[in-house]
Amino acid sequence: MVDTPVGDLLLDGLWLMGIGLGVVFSFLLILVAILVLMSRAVARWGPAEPLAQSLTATAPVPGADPVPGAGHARVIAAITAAIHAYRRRHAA
Amino acid sequence: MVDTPVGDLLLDGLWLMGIGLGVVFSFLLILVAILVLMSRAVARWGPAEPLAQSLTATAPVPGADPVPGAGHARVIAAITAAIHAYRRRHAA
Amino acid sequence: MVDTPVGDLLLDGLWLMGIGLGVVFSFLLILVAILVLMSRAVARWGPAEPLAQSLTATAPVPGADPVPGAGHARVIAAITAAIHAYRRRHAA
Amino acid sequence: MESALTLWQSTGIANLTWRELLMLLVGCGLIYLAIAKRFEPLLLLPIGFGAILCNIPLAGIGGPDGMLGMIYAVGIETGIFPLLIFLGVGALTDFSALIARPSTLVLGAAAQFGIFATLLGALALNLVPGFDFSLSDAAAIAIIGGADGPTAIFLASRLAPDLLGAIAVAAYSYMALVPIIQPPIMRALTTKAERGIVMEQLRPVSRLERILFPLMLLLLCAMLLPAAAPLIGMLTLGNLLRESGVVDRLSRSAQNEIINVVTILLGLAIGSKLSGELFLTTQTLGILILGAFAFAIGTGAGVLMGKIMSRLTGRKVNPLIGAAGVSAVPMAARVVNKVGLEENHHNFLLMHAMGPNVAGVIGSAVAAGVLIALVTP
Amino acid sequence: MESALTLWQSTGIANLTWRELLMLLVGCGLIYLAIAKRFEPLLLLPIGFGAILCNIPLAGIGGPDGMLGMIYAVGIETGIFPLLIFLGVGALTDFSALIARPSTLVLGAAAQFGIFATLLGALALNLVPGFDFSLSDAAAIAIIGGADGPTAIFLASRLAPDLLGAIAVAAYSYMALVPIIQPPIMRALTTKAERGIVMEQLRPVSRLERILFPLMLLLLCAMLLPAAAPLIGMLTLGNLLRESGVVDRLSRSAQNEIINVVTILLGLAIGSKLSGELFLTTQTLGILILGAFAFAIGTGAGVLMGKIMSRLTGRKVNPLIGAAGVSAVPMAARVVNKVGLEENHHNFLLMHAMGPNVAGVIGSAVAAGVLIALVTP
Amino acid sequence: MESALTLWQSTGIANLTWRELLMLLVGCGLIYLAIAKRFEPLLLLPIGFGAILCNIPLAGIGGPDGMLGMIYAVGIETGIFPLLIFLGVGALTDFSALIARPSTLVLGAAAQFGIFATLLGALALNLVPGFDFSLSDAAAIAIIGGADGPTAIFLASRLAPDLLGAIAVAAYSYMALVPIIQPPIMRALTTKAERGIVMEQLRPVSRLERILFPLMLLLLCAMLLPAAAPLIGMLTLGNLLRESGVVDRLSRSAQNEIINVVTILLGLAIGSKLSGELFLTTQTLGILILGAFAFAIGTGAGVLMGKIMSRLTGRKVNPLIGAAGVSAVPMAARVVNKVGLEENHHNFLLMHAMGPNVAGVIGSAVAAGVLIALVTP
Ligand code: NA
Ligand code: NA
Ligand code: NA
Repeated sequence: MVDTPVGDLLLDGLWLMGIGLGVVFSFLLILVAILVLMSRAVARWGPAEPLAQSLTATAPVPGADPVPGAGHARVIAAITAAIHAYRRRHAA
Repeated sequence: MVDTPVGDLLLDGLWLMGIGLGVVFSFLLILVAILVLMSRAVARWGPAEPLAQSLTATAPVPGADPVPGAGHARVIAAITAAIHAYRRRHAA
Repeated sequence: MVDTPVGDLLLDGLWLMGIGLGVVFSFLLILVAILVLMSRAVARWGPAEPLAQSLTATAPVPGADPVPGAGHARVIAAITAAIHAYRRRHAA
Repeated sequence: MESALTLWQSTGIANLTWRELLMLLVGCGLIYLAIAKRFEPLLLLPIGFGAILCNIPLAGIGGPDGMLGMIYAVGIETGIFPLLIFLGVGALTDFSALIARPSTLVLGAAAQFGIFATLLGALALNLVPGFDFSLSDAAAIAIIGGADGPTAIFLASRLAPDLLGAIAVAAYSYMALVPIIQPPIMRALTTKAERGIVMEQLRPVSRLERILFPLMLLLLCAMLLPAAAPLIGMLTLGNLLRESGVVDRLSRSAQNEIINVVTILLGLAIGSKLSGELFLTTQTLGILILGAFAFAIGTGAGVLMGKIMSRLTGRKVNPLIGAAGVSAVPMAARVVNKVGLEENHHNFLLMHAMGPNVAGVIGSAVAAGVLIALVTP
Repeated sequence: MESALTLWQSTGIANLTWRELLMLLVGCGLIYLAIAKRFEPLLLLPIGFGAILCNIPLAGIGGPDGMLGMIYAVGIETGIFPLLIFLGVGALTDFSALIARPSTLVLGAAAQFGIFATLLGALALNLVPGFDFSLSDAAAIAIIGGADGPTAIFLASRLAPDLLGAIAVAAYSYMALVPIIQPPIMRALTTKAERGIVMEQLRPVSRLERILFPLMLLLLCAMLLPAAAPLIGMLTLGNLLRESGVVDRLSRSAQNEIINVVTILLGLAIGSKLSGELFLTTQTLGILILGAFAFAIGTGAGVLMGKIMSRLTGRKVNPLIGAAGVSAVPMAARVVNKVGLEENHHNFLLMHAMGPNVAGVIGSAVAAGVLIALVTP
Repeated sequence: MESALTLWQSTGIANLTWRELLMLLVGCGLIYLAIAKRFEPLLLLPIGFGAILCNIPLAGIGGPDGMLGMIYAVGIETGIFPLLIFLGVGALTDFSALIARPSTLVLGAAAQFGIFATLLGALALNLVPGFDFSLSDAAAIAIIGGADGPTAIFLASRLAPDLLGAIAVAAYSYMALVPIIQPPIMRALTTKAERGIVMEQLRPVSRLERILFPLMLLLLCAMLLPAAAPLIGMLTLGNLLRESGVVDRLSRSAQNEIINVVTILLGLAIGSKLSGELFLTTQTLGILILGAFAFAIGTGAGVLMGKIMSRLTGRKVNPLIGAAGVSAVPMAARVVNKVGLEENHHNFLLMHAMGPNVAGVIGSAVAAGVLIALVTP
């Protein structure tokens, strides 16, 4: 490969560029189409989902794998309650 | 082994079943005996242990490897205090 | 090596001791010199640093790698606030 | 033109075989079961994903130079991954219920009848044309009846690596199906009165007993059945880390980092044995049928032994807890609790079922040891 | 006397070559950039440290029997480390912005023009005496334009292992320099009015869509471009662990333990390719120049495609978000946000730029797949 | 009948040798010391458990195909495990006390006299019939006097792998015994007035100094003693991760995940060198005696150097802190504090002893480097 004249290498490179960009664009354009179709299908046939949950990307599914997450969630809940108590008292 | 007639294989299997179940039962029955003896020995010669501690399976030994657990325990304690404050205020 | 008479081995050992202790002492004495020079250089040309920060060995640099620490810091802050609320209310 | 052909020939569609297509669907199916049906998602999701990855045409991800193939060689062929999972299981398991009532070990022994009955069943299946299980194949399939994932993977990787994919999928699927498979059998084999039996509260177990237990178990295993020592050794090490109370750092590491990381890699690597040639065979169908059979027999044997214990102790034992002897921790114990509550809303059997449940883990590890000792692949 | 000579000859000073001395300085320089300038410290600090370690005379830490050499063989030659990092990236990435507006994938495609232009540039550099890049060298260098660390390391380890050190250093350095490289290009190619365009808020994305997305992406990759399957496979596995919601343990493990441990080892191992003979060459100079070129071209192509999309949609798209198409997550998206705020203090483009930003990750993985498929080392 | 014999012959009892039985008891003894006496439980518990596992008859867990044998080959033969532990130690260690008072490095140097005196002692033991230590054996045994576990394991795995088990057990046992071994020596060598000396408070150390320290140490090591570069390199990398403040993720990973997981595996793998043939020898007895000797000599040398420093500085240095120079972090520093408090209830020496204590870690790593450079196995 090292002995190939630079001109030939550049031709190879142009080929690679054409094919490469072609594949990248084709791939991502097909993905666009798939995503559009998927979203429509989900909107039509998917389960109704409470909006509040769907907004937060990392919303944990209730009941699933509760071991470590649950504790943390409870800590947050406890803190939230404590903070509310604090705020309300100060507001009062 | 693949060429063994099925009948011979089934005989081997029966042998294996007999020996296997025998070993499993023997093993676990001896373990029963050992556990009964162990519990008696511990009850007689073992150190007196505060019951409260022995009830909770994961009771940490005080002073041992405190590094990460301690911080967490303190967080929980803090939250507990905060929650109590919150509850008491609401009850009042 | 095993066939070497013990006397020769002991001589080798004495050599090793001499060289070894020499290297250890030289190494650490040069390190002493380097550290003294480094501290002087830092004191003269280094950036002024708030003392409070330099006292705590593990003081995190603000803004750096916030992902996991930040959440925890916020939890601590929340708890601190809650506790303050609790204490102030009890003091009152 | 030629170049376009080359490009087309490097796509997946141009090279997709029907076996690969089917296995991609199997992978998606496993992921569906894991997510939508919560079938043992911690294992079935990585396994399903692994199945997809290693059936992508041309990519060779499951091959000897592919990522999953390499992970398989390092982690499963050596037996290290299932043993590390067992370390974590030991660190996560509280054996107090078993120590407080050692007699429940007998229930854990009885439920292993499922293993040996299935071994016979697998051999008998050779009478049906299209099946050709050797003794080591049959032993590897039979261990599905142990209802214990790492034990099944460990044994299958030793005795029948080609069947490992199907065996792991069957084992975890049926463990997820325990709430469906077990209750009818439990109800059929017990009377209403038996199901209503209320058991005495368990005595508290001292810390010293909990520390001595893993050591006793390990030494017994060393003396009687060295072939089970890797499995029992890792289980008891994990439990000793937990109960000793002096190495919390290590115990937490075994319960979290080690088990989580190994679970991901183990699941993926199992996928490398889910290629079309290995999975889409009549053998797999046989394995799935035998697996269901194994769970049912094991449950039945456990319950029947429960009935015997109930008689012998003057109705102090609720025979339902025998069903938990198959292992499938803690699912089987929860199922016992649920079936018990159907009869008597105040009869909580969960803690009582934990004894046979963890006994089942020991029992199937012992059974695996016997099979390793007596069956040569 | 003789012994004193032996001792002197076993010191580093007596054996230090000027190449090693220079590389020790390069290592210190990388650490300085990491700590004082916050240049991608998570990678550049271990890389810089690795550079120091493997240029210590006599110690041979980067050699085949040295620690770093062994880590390289196990983790990078096999491709496992960059793939595990990609697993973590997948588990850390929220693709919602992309799912809500799939058209931004086109921006992620356009920015990959930087890769292929750099490939041509690297080949053209052969006209300059002293440069001698083969096609596979050029492809490995070009991937710097993908602005994605693990992808660059994965491709370079396959196509041009000798250049890996320089490529990794260039890739991470320029990713850190994104806030300096990109803004002038973005301003030069857009009008004030274009930069001020306010975009519509993104629609919420349902959980089911977020679960289906990684599966769709993986299956498309399997059908069209199997060569990209290892990278896309690990990315989508990580994302599925995250979004499935049933394996939080595994998701957290991928986001923390796995990515952290692998990052340390990966950085150190890259250092083993930073020996003087491999790094202190004119080739490295060429790689650094081409890298800057790649980033600039990629940014420009992204912005120009953004302008086209802006026209076609009737000014509903702010062309600045095209610059985020190079990847460099989340730095590039933050830069877009900052440049946007300069025009209009209430125009927050961050969420809008996240779409092309994560599209860029997919785009460069696809480009890497093409290069693996068509270029043989 | 024949089958029953086969079965009996596959039990452990039928194959147990007296060596294995003794080693099982040694393993139980180590676990007892770890749990009941808190003797370095993080290491001695896994080591003891490993001793049990690899002395189970027939199981071959410590052999080349057994789990512990494989872990040994991957982690200890390569030196990777002790180096990763050193990474964690670096990330856990605060060198501020040393930076504030660099002169305490001399105390860390003096305490290494224990290493070289023990080397002579081991060679002299060859005069006693039954002992036959080569120079490399003697060097590996001597490093016990360094009072630093990972350094001892690293050196022993290079110079005398067969003695590794006994050396590791001796090193960790004596580190646990520091509170018993050191105080009498400290009291014997100092006067009441010396023990009561109150030291000036340490100056605060700036962040920049703490960042520069590991780099200076590494570069000095690179220039003077490349043979110590693996150990010093990992120690300083860990410390730089900690002090740089820009890679907290990685620092936490080194302090927790990496060190915990490696500790479990390292402990178990050491067990694979605790087979009867390797451990139940007169050599082991010699190693245990020499180890105690090494600790005592090291303590004494540190205290005597402390007395010299005390004189030279006009009684500004309490000679007790010299005892902390052996390493055994932080146990030795705590012992110094305790002995100091016995004289003066308000004299807290802990922070002052941390300087020589961490200096001892560096000192023994340097000594290990010298031994690696000059002794060929
Ligand atoms: Na079982
Ligand atoms: Na990209
Ligand atoms: Na030391």
